Amino acid sequence: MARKEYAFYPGCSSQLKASASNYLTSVNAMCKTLDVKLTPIPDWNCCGASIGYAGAGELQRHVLNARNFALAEAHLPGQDVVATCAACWLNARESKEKLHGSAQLLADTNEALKEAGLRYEGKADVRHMVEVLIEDFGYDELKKPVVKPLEGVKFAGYVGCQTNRPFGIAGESFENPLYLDKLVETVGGEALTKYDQKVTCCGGALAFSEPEKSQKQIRDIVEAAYDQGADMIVTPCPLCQANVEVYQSEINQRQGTKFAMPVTYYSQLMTVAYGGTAREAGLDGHLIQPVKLQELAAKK
Amino acid sequence: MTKPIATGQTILVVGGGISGMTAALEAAECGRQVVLVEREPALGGRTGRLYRYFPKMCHPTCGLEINLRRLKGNPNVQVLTMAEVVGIEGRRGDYRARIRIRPRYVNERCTACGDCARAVDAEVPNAHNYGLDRVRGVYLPHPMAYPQRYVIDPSLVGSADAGKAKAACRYDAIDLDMREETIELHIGAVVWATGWKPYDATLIHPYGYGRFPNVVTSVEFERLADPAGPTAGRLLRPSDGREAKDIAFIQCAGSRDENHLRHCSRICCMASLKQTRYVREAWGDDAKSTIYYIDLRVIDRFEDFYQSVRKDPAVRFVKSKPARIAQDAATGNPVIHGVDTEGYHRYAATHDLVVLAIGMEPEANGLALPDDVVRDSSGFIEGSADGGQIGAGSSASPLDVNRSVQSATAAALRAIKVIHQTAAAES
Amino acid sequence: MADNKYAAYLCAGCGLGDAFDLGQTEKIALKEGKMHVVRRHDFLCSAAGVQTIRDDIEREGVTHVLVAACSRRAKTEAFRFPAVAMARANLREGVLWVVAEGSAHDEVRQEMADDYVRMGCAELKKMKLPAGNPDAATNRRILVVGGGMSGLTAAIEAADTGYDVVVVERQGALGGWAQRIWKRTPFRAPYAEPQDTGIVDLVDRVTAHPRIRVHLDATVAETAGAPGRFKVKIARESGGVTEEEVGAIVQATGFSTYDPAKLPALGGGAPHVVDQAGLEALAGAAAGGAIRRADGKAVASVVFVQCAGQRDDTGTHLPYCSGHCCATSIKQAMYFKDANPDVDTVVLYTDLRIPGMGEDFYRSAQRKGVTFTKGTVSRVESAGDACRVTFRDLILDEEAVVDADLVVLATGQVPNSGVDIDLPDDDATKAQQVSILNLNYRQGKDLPHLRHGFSDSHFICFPYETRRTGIYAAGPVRRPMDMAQATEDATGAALKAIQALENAALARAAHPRAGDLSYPIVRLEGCTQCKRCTVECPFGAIDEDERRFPVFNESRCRRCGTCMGACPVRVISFENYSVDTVGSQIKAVDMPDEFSEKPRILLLACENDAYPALDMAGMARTGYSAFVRAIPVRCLGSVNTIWITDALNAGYDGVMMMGCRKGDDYQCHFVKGSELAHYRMGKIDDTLKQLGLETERVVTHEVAITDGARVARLIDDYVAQINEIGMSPMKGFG
Amino acid sequence: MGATSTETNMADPNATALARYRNDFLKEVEERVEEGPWVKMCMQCGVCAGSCPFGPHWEHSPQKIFMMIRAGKRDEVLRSDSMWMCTSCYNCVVRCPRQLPITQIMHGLATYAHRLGLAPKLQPTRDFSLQFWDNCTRTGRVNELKLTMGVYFKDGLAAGIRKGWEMRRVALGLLKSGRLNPFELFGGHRCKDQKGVAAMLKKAREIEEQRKRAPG
Repeated sequence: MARKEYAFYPGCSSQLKASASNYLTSVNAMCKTLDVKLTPIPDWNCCGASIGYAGAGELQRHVLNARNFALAEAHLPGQDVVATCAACWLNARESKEKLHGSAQLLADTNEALKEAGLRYEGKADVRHMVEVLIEDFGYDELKKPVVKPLEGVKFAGYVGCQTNRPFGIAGESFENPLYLDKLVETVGGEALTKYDQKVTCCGGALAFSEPEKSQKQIRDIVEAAYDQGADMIVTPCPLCQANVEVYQSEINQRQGTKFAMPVTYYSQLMTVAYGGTAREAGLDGHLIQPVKLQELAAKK
Repeated sequence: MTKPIATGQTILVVGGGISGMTAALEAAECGRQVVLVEREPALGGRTGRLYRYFPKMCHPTCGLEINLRRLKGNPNVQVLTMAEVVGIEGRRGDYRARIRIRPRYVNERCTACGDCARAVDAEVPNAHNYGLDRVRGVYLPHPMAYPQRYVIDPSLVGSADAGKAKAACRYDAIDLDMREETIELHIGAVVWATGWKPYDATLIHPYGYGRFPNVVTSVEFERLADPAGPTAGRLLRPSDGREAKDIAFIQCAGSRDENHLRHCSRICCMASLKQTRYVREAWGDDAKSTIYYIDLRVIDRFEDFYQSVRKDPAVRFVKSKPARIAQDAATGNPVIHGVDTEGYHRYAATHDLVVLAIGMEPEANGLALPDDVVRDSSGFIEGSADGGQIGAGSSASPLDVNRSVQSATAAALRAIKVIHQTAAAES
Repeated sequence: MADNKYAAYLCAGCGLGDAFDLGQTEKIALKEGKMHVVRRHDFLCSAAGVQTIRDDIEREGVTHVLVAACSRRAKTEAFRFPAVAMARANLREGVLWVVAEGSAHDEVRQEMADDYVRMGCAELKKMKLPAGNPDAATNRRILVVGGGMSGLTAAIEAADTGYDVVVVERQGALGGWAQRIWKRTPFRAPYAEPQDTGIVDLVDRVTAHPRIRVHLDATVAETAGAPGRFKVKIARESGGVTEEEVGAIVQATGFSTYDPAKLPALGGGAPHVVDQAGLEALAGAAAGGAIRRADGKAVASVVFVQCAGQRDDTGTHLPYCSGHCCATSIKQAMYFKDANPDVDTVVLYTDLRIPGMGEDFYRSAQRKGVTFTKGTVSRVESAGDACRVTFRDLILDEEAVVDADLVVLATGQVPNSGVDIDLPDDDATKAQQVSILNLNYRQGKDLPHLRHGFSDSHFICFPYETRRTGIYAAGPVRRPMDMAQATEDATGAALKAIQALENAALARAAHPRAGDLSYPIVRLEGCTQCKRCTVECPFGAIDEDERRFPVFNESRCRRCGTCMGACPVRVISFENYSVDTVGSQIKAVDMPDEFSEKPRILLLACENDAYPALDMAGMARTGYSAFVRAIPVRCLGSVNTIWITDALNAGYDGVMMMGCRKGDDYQCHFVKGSELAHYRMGKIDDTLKQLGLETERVVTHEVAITDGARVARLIDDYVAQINEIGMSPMKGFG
Repeated sequence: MGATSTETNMADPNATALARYRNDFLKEVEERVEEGPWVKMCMQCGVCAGSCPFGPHWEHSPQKIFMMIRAGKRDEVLRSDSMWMCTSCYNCVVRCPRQLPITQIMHGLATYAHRLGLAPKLQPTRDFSLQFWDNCTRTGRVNELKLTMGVYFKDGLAAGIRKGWEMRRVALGLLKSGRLNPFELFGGHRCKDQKGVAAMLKKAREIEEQRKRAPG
């Protein structure tokens, strides 16, 4: 019997060989240490993401998310749904709140769900993995398993948008959330609290459709990290991670910068601090190698 | 502490700001008995901490002096300071009020000679200046403080400093054994004049108050402009003491905002217009003021004042609720980001100092009021249904000084009416 | 007189005993001051110290007390002896705390203290304990002029508090504007919907109230007298006059609407264009149903034009903002939306001014679908059966037009405030103005206007301080306002009226010298009928009889002493404040000879602001010259030029006067006192020249209560200047 | 008559909408656009305009769009590409003093414009949005490779190859770091119950259509 059990909603990007597969790897390792059992929601589906709107209607988005809830309620009763992807968490929670706000919408949703032989009871709650860490464990608990404090590594905590707004984590400020810095300090790293781009938007899905505009955002995010003397950026969001890491080469190409700023996940920091290997921490999944972290992981 | 004499014919006024003093004095000058209760060690309230009033640019302490003289000459008013109402039972015409009185550690023998203050080293934040500077731990709240009697900060009690202060007093006025006490008064009517407090600016995250030293509130700015304030009246910015000549005023800081205060605080527009005058007077043609606003609410003849400021080339008006403030790392200058909605112009404006025209929150929001006292969605006091308890001044509605005094004067009559009708019913 | 017993009490506390040779000071009080009793106490404000004074009063029959200790502003609870005349010599804030420390200054410090004791004794000798006007008037009824929401509120509040009330209403029925509007703006949570005005109920209560008498179709033909004894002639339209005696007056004569015909560019007077009052009429007719225009067409679209003929800086229309109009238009837009949500309602505004909880009302209107557009309207014209409104959309930054079945102009409030008495009598507009109160006062028929014709108070801290004691303006006649403010204001005015007549009955002064029993006493036999006092009294308290002698109306008087300062033959005085009480202090100072290099500066300081500022300098230990001798005066207006000439004759080297700010934003608590003083001193130069003195020997300053540091600087600079000029040649000739 | 009108219905939803609402665009938005009823609550403070990361690239800020809606500028609004600039960062939402769900309204307006066939034809975000939805609903999960290819090749083969070449570094990097799987092209992740997913979405669409046709 694990210490804590959750209905896990990994989301599309965290699947095997998908853009955030290393996120999933590190999350699994981290949870193993914390004795958390994540049971994937059987046959879960995409949340529709924010960007799906033009094709989707309002109801269709809610139905997508309701399906995941319905499955969780049916197969993993009593367990909170936990998402690691910011967008998954946001969209699921947004749908849940809308459906609870409107009997009409709820009825319509269930009418549609019937087609898939499902029914949404509105029982299960959805939470982000970071919420679980902070609220169900707390910084002190998270500190206990640390065997390899990330001493001397400077982290720019890049929170981004969707874990932060509109819902926020643990009631922190939208403009200057501190939880990421606190997590960094929990695992013995140095949090660069003066990093002033922590909630700047990376362009999100528009990194695809409006690359120039998005890369201007990304440039600010990376530059500010350099200004603070960061060794690497750490983030809770797969899309932020992908955008900020992947496009640095593009920006270098287009604007002659020499960016090579690693972008990691909080879960990777924790896995390493908890004594996990580079592989367990998914450190092999980077275009820009988080060398300092890899070295620590390698240390016996 | 001698317990005041009170009967069912006595009016209890809660709050010793300008509204409370007015309600108390107007009733007393009609020959009624009043007990005036103030939480702070001295009377005066918020207006006592303003430098000047709009639109006359006159000094609040001028009116305070007159009111204090009325008070000193009028035996009908009994004043209790460092006192809070902790409970009121009963009904219109027949209340029992419990009042908790905190120890001042200085008794009525104090001559305000100041020897005790000079004897101590410990310093505490200066409440009169909203903590912008510090004062000796034994202090007179401000030069015009009434009662004109020193106070010992509780943090000193039991310390060597307290002993030094006691030793320095030649009149046996320091009593370190004073204890908190609660008294009960029989009264006939209650006027709630608990006033307002500036909304907690740290909650307005995009503006960075508390993170950026050069973002201050309008009430703090009053202290900066006041010759009796922490900078002796010079407009110097907190981060580096540099002269602040280019100053931004952001309206609706907390007000008209479902995330903060739902109401419009009424006074802020005029306050900022007034404060641009401070800037003008301080720096002449080097002065630069910019007012970021949604609607400029300067009603009735205040319009004259507005028009005169409009004509001042040193003042700019931008119709915009700024989105956020950033801080220039090198200079510490606040940079305001937003969009001028009149025609849509994006700006990133650098200033020396930003003043948040902070909203008025009812002070009563922090207090436990009797159940039968009705309050609106923002917490302003409408009074009790039976009319025995009355809201006055800015505790009843966000009001400027002039309207607060009108309201307090009306409250005085309503209280007297209660007393009169009770007496009539009994006789 | 014979049984007067004078006593001086010297305090040795707060370091006074150490700093001064009080033994010497005692002798001075005895010998020069001619005190019968002189005592010293180490801690005079202590219970024991105060008791010695009480004992002397009760057992020794002391009638006059000089307390030589701290400032008259300090320890007032301890030194309160209502039964005796009292003076205070300010040795602490006025000497010890301002004269530089160190033995080098012992001599001048001692001289200063001794002089203040001399002055205190001299003042005391000339003082009487004010007995109060023996023929105080005691009428306790209240006259309310105007039977609208404000007037009726004042009436009912006063009556419910046990006072009889007389209401005079020009119209044939009570209710005023309130009974001509459909609904009122909400004044209570949730601030979401228009509310019933409640005027019908109020009128019923007033009509039925046993303490209220109502005169309809009536106006005030004449008002004579003073608080506690007003005689009011009430003229009925039908002819015939009733006289009512009242103790105080509330003027709640309200407002008229600005004539839309003066706004042709905005369609004023054109068909399908109404003002807010006109819309209320249409709404009343519709009674909750579809609102129809005059031609019977149901309105499908309506545009509200805010600030119509208001906030006008061209000088053509109203320069002010009437405050209520934004909320009123929101309310009126709701009339349409509530009757039919499909009616197109647009409010064109520049600043939406709905302070306080008005924000909720605004939100409520948006929820109902009222459209708010920030724009400035340039033209309203007929377009077929509709109106076309041309405006600049300030958000979209473009010229725009909108057509509507009906256009509502939010015009402003014009106060019904009677005659502007400050206009010259030959002024054309003044000739057309119809008086409201018809006061038979020497200074004019109505309450003085403050600005734009409103009879508001000039004082921020004291909104009810009109310049006519016992007469209070309430509601929109005092300042543009909505109904909620008007009822609040009227309630306050009712209290002030009650207070005024209660004070009058006890011969007490009204604000700001509340409770003062002294009053101006005139020796008519010496009067030269120069009329200065009657002209200059800031409160119009003094009339003239047929022989042009001044007639003082004590209960109108505020005890500022401006008349005393004005009187060239010095026949006006107060029992405890007179040409003598001050003059004798001036003369009491021990004047060093011209070789002493010790100049003497007389400082006459307004007791309201300048004198506290001097105290503040003391408390902050901001030193100033020991050569100055300060005397507090009730107001610079009370300064009689004889004091100046006496001082100069007595050998003073200079005279300073410190009073409140004058001019448009004056801070003088007695309105014109400071102004008059400056004016009078402007004329004193001739006198100085006659005496062969430099004009610099008399200076006047405007001083604020916050000027603690500045007053010290002014004094020191002046002493330096006097040293430049040299000692007065008048010494020894006084 | 009835027949023809139903034809126009089928043929041109825009014409239908126009016929239905005539010049009351605000009403149209309230009834047809997600969170549309909030539009009227804007008080024109402009905090949203200043809060948007892509603000500098907008023609009309949200607050201005709301004003245009009230002013009945239907074509300008629906043909605008401004709402397509929304990155879903929610800055405007958390700062709006009237708590308007601005992000959702922007999405709603964009969707509505697209459905009426008024959205700018070559709006890249519009294309991506459609492709994404299509991609994630086809199998119930996103197929990142197909999605990417789809975006690259939307303007034809040549353009696709060029774009692919430009992005080769990225692609290679992802490939090497095991975050991109070439075999996704042939299948890839999917929901088991694809039929059910499709059916429920179809149903949802039907219900929504019907609601919007008969609002309230």
